[in-house]
Amino acid sequence: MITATGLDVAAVRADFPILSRRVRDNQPLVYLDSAATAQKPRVVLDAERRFYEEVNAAVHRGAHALAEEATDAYEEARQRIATFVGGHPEQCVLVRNATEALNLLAYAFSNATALAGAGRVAAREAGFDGDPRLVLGPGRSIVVSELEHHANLVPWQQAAAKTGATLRWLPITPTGRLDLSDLDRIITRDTAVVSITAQSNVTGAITPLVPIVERARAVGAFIFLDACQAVPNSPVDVAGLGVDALCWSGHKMCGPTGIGVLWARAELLAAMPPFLSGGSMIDTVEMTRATFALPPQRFEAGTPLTAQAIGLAAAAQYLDGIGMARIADHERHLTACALAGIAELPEVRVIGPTDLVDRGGVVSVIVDGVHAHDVGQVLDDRGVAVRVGHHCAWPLNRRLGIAASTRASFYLYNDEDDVAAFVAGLAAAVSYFRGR
Amino acid sequence: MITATGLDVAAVRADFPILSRRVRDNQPLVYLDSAATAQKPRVVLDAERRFYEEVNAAVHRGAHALAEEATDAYEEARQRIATFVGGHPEQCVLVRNATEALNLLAYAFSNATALAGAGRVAAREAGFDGDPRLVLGPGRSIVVSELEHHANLVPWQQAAAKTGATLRWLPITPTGRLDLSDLDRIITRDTAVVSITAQSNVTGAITPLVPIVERARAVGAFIFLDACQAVPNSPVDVAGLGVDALCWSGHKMCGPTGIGVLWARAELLAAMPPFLSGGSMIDTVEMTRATFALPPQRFEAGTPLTAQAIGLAAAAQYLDGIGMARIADHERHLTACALAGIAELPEVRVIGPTDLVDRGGVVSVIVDGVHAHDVGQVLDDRGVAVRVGHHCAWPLNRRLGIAASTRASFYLYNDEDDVAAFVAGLAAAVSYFRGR
Amino acid sequence: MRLDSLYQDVIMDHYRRRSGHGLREPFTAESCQVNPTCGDEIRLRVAVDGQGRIADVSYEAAGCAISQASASVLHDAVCGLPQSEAMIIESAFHALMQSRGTDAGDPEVLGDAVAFAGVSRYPARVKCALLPWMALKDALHRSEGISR
Amino acid sequence: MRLDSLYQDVIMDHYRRRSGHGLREPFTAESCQVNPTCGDEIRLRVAVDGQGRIADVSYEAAGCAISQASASVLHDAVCGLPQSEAMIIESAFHALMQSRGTDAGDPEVLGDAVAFAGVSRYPARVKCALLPWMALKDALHRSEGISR
Ligand SMILES: Cc1ncc(COP(=O)(O)O)c(C=O)c1O
Ligand SMILES: Cc1ncc(COP(=O)(O)O)c(C=O)c1O
Ligand code: FES
Ligand code: FES
Repeated sequence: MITATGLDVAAVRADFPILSRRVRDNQPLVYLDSAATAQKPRVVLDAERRFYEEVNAAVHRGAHALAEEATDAYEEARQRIATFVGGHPEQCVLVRNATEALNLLAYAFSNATALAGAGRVAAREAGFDGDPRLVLGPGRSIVVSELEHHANLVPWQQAAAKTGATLRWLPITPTGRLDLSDLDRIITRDTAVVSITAQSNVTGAITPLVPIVERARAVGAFIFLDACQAVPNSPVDVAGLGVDALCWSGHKMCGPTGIGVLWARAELLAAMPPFLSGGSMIDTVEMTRATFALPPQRFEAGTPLTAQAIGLAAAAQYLDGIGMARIADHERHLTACALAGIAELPEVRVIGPTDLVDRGGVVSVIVDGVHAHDVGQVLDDRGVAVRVGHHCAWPLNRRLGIAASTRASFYLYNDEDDVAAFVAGLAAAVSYFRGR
Repeated sequence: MITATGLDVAAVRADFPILSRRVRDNQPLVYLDSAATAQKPRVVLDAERRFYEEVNAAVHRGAHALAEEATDAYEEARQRIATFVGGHPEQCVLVRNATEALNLLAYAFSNATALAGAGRVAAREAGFDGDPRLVLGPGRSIVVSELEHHANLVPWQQAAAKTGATLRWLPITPTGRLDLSDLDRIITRDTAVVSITAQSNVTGAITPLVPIVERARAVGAFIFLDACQAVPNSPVDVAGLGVDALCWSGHKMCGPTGIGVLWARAELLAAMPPFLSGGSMIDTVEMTRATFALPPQRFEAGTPLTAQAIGLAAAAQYLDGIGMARIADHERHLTACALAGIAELPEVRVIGPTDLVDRGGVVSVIVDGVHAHDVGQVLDDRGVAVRVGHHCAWPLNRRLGIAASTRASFYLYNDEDDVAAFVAGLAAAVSYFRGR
Repeated sequence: MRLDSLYQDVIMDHYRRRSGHGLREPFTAESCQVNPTCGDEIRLRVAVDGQGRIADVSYEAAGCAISQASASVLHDAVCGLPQSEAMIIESAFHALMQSRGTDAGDPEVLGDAVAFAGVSRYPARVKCALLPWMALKDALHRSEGISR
Repeated sequence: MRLDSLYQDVIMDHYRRRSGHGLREPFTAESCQVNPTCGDEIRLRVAVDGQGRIADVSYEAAGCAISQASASVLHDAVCGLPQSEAMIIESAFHALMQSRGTDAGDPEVLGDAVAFAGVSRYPARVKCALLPWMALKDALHRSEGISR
């Protein structure tokens, strides 16, 4: 079946071995939890395996034939991954997941602050050149939003606690959109950094970036983007965004677990002090001091995520082969189907935007009088895998006055039947719990 | 061929697809760089692949069938990995590599110090209960040794720079052994932590742990062990060591890249403030504060290294199946062969211990008048993969007055022919460069 | 069928008509417990009398059918019992929940609570059933601290 | 044979008898460069005369045959040349080293330095050959800063 959006979903599905699995006494699996983690096509698994079976060796440390090949494979993977978002490879740091990338950014501030306190010489010897924009303290602020994933909130709480900076946030409207009416009072001259999600993992709402980036620029603050829900699902071109850094996780874009990407402007990478330190990120080491390699190596301490990088590059290749614009269209189509189906169910309420304006392919719902985990249980019993809970965005839930919700998220391998199974499962949950 | 040590090396070799590779115009590969990274047996690759093809889902966050299976698989893997070193699973934090584990430990001190400075309430809200043993400052010291891998040196330099603590070190003797004669003057009442390698990755010298652990205990300092070169190569039982924490990398024990282990006593894990923060490591989150999950989850922020954990558990299973004592014996036998062969070459000098007393299966040499990279090139040309350079232990090199050395390291899949190829390659390097 | 073995009639009945729901005075100690995966919270109070008997258990809780029913069953099971007997039930219930579907539970000890046996087959829901019992254990622990 | 195409006679000759080795005065500027993979260091001085010509290049270096020979070839190649011409050779050498064995190098521009063509096939050794040239480039850059 080729959908209206030109995606041959049946062919795509055949690339993903897990999609033919059966669960719970032989129900066919309907996987609608890709916003948590995506499934892996065979080409990704093959690429990793081929690396281990033919090339595996220490990268950037060895001089023998395998080490050369492994280093080339790793750096070519970085190049391929950078291309996926229109970035330069030297601007792409390969990390464990988006959470680590956001911590790396937050630690740049707390480490810079601690090192600045140690004095100019000590700071320089520890790899921090003294850029005052990274030094926090009382009177400076960090800005996030109320709908952030914990990964883009807790690290900033920690940075604020360590440095004495104030944490402020953009609030949300009752429909789960960012409320920008107080933008200028929240992002001010005292703001060192604004870190914000590109798209909510709960409501699917896409962040109106332009005014936020403009305001951050106007006050001289860094602006970072948590693109976990954007890069896997739509074409992203870092050059056009105007942000200083952007990160995402490989496992949400059909890549292996254990790899994520931090893209950052060269100037920012050069200014940040080391994060994790050790082998491969140094130039020279004496007992009491070290000098450091240029980015991105400076931020990749220890033996790298070699096979994972190769797997992620294969995933980028695979997705680009299908076309990110086409994938976005496809998700949009499935989202429209889901919203239409849900509109027929009076007991089911969508959290966040109920139309297709500025929203991605995740749909979270509340079922009147039925707890999300009970809804999820009914769906699971029918083979439909969705996410239930607070989706790691507890403050958003609290603000919207909801405890937990049921989230379906769509990806390239989902089709209209999957959406129908989701909607039918919601109806079944209603009748199971309200009928009894 | 079954060696004197009872290992059927031919059978073992058949488990490792890469070992049948040919390099440099069809030379059979002789892989003697396992101390940098080990090769992977098929069972490890199969385990990872099976996970992705049948189980993959978000761990600890989902409630559907796959998520349950993935969570079980992940936690069973943790259990299997813990068993490998005789630890409890709740004491095993799964990290990216040993370098991250050492940074996690070093950051426990610098973060605790920063949070202590923020005051009692703020510190508690940020997850630090105020344990004074973790709070550094001028007048307190961190102790390492002069033969550490950069991974166990630079993070402590950074911690010292951030906190004002003093970095001290145990020196080495001209034969590359730790010099403990000044132990009591180096580890003193002001010492907060002693972090030391279990075995040098350059000389193979095994650290005499007992006096160091006793001294650290006597002065109330934490004692940490970098077991990167120990856990993959010999039976290790954390219970008997008397240390507070120990870490190693999975990729050096036939596991995947991108996974390492921090084992630590429960009491230490409970005292340390968060390191990386975000999803899965919290209990509750509000905009300005969070409460944190119990260890080990507290130190595993974000989507975990799921497939890598499963691969590492398979590696532990594989190695235990063969027997770690047998592997240690086998390496010892190969080391004896290598030392005997080298003794015949007057131009070749071994760095560090030249006998088998307290040393593991790595042999580093200097060839008179031939630079290590030129030696390595000759070996590589013959298909023999060794490591050349400073081996990420620059201060050791400087202290021994050597620039770079050539290191062969042995593992379960190496045999006497591999050792012979190494020795013959050294002889060839001598005649190639000295004969011309 | 699979669903019905999880949401047994006993569970659904308790879920609909929660025994002992609401927070009451007097009480000896109180405990708040939160389930981090869903964000649900229970606040539970115990009133222990002079003889060490549980005179009342009162609670307020947000949560799924399993957790709501579990609180209700708990109330009915332990009110009027000596603390020590309540703790025996708590232990048995904990063991049942950890059994991964391998244990049917002893109705002699557990009474209505055996209806939760099916929950143990769904690891993600075990915490739901345990939450009120964790709160009970914690509250009794605190009450001991107070009475000592 | 593979080895001989890397360690060509020209390279081995320069390695044995390094031209211009040692640090000399006077000099206009100096640069230290280190190769992080092996730990080898070169300290290189340039003496630039009033006409912008490189009057002398002197150096002290630890390192492998490739890096030693490269320093020696560099010395012979650029001494007496105007800085601008030296930088043309430097560019050509850099391009050759990055060529991954696809380029034989132009002997008109590179002279003896074409002997390093084989090095470009071994990415781990490229840095060895480049190290002295990086030091030259840096030293000339510094000397410009000084003369301005
Ligand atoms: C003794 C020692 N410590 C630490 C490390 C660092 O390990 P990794 O690079 O896997 O983090 C290594 C290996 O490179 C090592 O040999
Ligand atoms: C918006 C958003 N940010 C951050 C994360 C954290 O990603 P990870 O767990 O891969 O680090 C996620 C996914 O869980 C997410 O959806
Ligand atoms: S889902 Fe929250 S207690 Fe059951
Ligand atoms: S190996 Fe050090 S310069 Fe060549």
